[in-house]
Amino acid sequence: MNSEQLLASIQAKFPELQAIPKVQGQVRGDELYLAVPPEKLTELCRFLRFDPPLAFDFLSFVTSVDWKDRFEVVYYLVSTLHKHKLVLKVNLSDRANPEVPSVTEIWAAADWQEREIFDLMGIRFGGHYNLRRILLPEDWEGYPLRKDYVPKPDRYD
Amino acid sequence: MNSTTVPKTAAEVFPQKPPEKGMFISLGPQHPSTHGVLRVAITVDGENVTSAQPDIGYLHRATEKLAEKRTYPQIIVLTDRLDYLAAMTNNWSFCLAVEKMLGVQIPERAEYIRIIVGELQRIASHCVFLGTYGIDIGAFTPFLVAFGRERERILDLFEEICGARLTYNYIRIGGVMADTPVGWEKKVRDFVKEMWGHITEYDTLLTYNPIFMDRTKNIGTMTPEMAIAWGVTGPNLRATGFRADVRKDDPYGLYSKMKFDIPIGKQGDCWERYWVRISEMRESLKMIEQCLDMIQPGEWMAKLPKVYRVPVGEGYGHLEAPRGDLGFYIVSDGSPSPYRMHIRAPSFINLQALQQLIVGWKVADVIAILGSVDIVLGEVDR
Amino acid sequence: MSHLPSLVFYAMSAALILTAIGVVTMRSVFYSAVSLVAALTVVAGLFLLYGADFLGAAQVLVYIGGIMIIMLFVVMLSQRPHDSMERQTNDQWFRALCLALVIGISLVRGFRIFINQMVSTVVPVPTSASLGRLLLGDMLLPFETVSLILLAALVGAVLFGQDKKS
Amino acid sequence: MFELGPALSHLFQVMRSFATSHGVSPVLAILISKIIQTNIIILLVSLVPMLLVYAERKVSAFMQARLGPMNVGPWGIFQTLADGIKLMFKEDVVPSGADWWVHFMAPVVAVAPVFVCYAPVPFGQGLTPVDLNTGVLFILSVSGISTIGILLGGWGSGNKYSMLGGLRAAAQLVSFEIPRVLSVVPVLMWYGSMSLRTIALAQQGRWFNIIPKWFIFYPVIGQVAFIVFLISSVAETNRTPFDIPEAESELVAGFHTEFGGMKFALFFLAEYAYVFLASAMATALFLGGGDGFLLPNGIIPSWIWFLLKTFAIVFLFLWFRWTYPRLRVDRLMQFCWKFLMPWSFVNIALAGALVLVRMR
Repeated sequence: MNSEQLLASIQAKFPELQAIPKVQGQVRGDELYLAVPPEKLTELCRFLRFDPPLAFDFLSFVTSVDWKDRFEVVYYLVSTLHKHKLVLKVNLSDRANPEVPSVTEIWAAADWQEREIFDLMGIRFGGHYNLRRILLPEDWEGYPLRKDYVPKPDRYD
Repeated sequence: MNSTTVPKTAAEVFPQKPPEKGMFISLGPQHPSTHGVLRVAITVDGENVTSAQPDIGYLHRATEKLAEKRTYPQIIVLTDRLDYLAAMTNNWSFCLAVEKMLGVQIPERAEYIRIIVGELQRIASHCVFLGTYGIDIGAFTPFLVAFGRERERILDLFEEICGARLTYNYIRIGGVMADTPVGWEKKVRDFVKEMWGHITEYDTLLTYNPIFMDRTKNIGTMTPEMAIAWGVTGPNLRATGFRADVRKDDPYGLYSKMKFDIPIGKQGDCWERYWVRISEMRESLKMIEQCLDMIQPGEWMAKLPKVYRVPVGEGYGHLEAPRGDLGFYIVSDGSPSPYRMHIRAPSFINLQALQQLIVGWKVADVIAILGSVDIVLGEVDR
Repeated sequence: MSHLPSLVFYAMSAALILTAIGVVTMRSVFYSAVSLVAALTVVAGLFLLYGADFLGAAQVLVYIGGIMIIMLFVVMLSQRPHDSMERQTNDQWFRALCLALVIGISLVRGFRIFINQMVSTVVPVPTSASLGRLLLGDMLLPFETVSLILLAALVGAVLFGQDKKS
Repeated sequence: MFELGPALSHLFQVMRSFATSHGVSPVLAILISKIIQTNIIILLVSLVPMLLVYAERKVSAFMQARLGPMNVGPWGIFQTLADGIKLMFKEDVVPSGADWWVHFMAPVVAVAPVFVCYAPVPFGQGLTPVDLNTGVLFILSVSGISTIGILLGGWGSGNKYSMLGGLRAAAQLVSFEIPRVLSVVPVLMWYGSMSLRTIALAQQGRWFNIIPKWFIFYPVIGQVAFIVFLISSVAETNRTPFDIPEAESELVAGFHTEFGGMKFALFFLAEYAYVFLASAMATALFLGGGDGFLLPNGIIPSWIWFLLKTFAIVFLFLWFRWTYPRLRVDRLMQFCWKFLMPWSFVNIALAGALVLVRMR
């Protein structure tokens, strides 16, 4: 399926979802970019994963971007069967308490990647079974990948 | 593969509470078989492992944060230090993402050189795997043969083209750092010729050794469904019988011109994970030979301005690194350094499957399974 | 110089008694087991001293090389941290002491009576060949019976030790 | 040529007569000569491991495309000596969780039996230190005491890995002792003696004037017994592919994880002394001891023949170690109980039949 067909088959189920249009002068991949509100994420992912014509069974990576006024969680999905790709983007405008539902129930691969985002970006994943810091020590203060992170001087500074 | 089958989710595999019954063993962070500073917290009931929780982060260097403060060419240095056993493919993967965003055309000679060094790097990396896996199983000689003889030869070749033996910084945005020295291609050809014999030697020494097969056959089996659900890529995924390789599925560079097979296993046990890597070394040799036949003199670097700005937007470049699907996701705001860089590290994602992979096996098999997944902690912790 | 064998004998006997006392008085099970190993080694030495070389070697091979290692194995598997807290005696210590005294006195008296005849029958010749002839000649029936009983015990132990589930 | 045995005994006789002629009592003279002889053995037992460690390093190096020690002395021959001196000067560290007394006794108990075990080995014509009637049984039984030392080390270190190593060692050594003893039984049955010297001497002679009458050349029984003996000896000495008690990749270093300096050196010494002892036993039992072959008698003295054969078998030990991976614990036990044991029983039955045929 190409991007238009993908969009059509997703919009057949979720008519309110819109593709992110490509802005003139910006570079971007050929994949279909889809903006998803956080409350729709679980439902959409379940559909994407288990709907046979879509069958996005491979979650390549999950990451997050701090846009200063909002957080953006990026899901890169691949179907190993149909070889099509899809990028989901979830915008979180609540900077103080960003939270998205966890997709570990659908893709086990999200397990550590969500923990890593929680660890470094401070985004909570609701329903994650083991949401702890993974790379940093348990008692670390702050989330280093945020743009407003100020490192605390340690004994080496 | 039937993609509609429900995979085991993480929550199913690893319930909220660790089991109360059984003994707790902390494997690492200082242990001969964890290949770096990894700690695996294992609970065992008798001889059977009931839960395994890898504990990582001992080598975390915040590469993604550092990248936000450096210019693009300066980041290549950082990528060397991720998977330090395969720095060439790390360089390449990062450059791939940036080149995609810049839209530069890479000279043909540079593409061939990239394939040659990339595949040499794959062989070198698998040599390290072979050696260390041999040590995990108790055979010492393969290590010194594969690590100390063949890998050294490859490092010598790399040293000639870039001056470094571990952190190369050779593949640059737009091409490669320098052309190959005079006579280098001949040396590579000689090495490839020799290497065919050496791989046969590994087969007699380790691959088909009855004790080795006894230790690794039918141990730590992984189904394709499970591997896909956990996001496992690379030789670990192919060993399950699933034919997936970025070089074929999403060809980059000149891989579409290359003739090679993707070796796959049947049941994804430790021995097949090992065997897939050995077979991959042969395929790499084939590709190097093809490249050496096709390579022509010419430019090795695209025409790029001294100072360039990556346009606003985002790009994702990924390739088949020795340990799996290595990707760089770059978000640019038009400034000289990336706004955000994310690394899809195959070791990191493969390692999380260990939580399910080890469970149910005997304690003695843990080492065999851990070694066969082949992780590099520099890439896991980044 | 002719006193050398008896000197060695007394030294060994003293060591044997000391280690045997150690077996029953040590608080840690592991220490008891180790003193038992020492005691059995000394017994083997006593056998060797009187020319029973086969018996001595068999003593070491079977008791130390086999049984004691298994016992230490079990002790190591079931080591308890409260060993040092436990009392070494129980309520019956007085009765046990009486019994031990009775047996000790009768042993000493018995040896006093038979000692002369026993010493004269000791033949310091290689014993292994004659032992073999004895076992497979005159003593064949008892030997085979004992081995049969041991086999039965072995099978029984396996049967009882088997997991109910499997 | 130069036979060491008669020369030595002559030397001791001269010394004794010299001493007695100068007023020393004959008993004391004999005692002193015995003490000197014992010390020679102890010296030998201490020197052999040094030689073997050097051999191991060099052999493994050549198998692994490298050179091994090269700096201390020509071709690095003094490397082991230097290491020994280094180990002597190392601090003796006892972990705080360890049982000091047990930790101290472990290497002593492990190494002490080795010296005794060399007593009945016939190193050549007239070079048997003590010709015990039960020599074979003596060696097999006394070497079992070393296992106690390993167990003490495993328990006394107060370390989980040491403990596991000790447990594994106990299970393995007890199991492999049985096929080892059983594999020797056909030899004892055939020659009707348990003295290593008698057995070695009985293997002199030739079939058709070519094939030596060594036990290994007896059809079927000889080869089976030799192979079973060799395999179980490798297992008894804790060497790869049976080195699970000290499996580096699993148990760090097994029972000697917490030992350093001289204590570690003693464990090491015991291991190599046992390797040499097992090879010497195999030489005496299966390869005709000091009996030469191909060359006419007397050109090369028997003790050199004996050492040559022993080192050939030592080389086999090294070869195994640097070629094979390690077995898994359960497979190891299966191999012992389901393969070695039945075959050695079959072999005993076969040997019994052959003995009966010979008696006819």
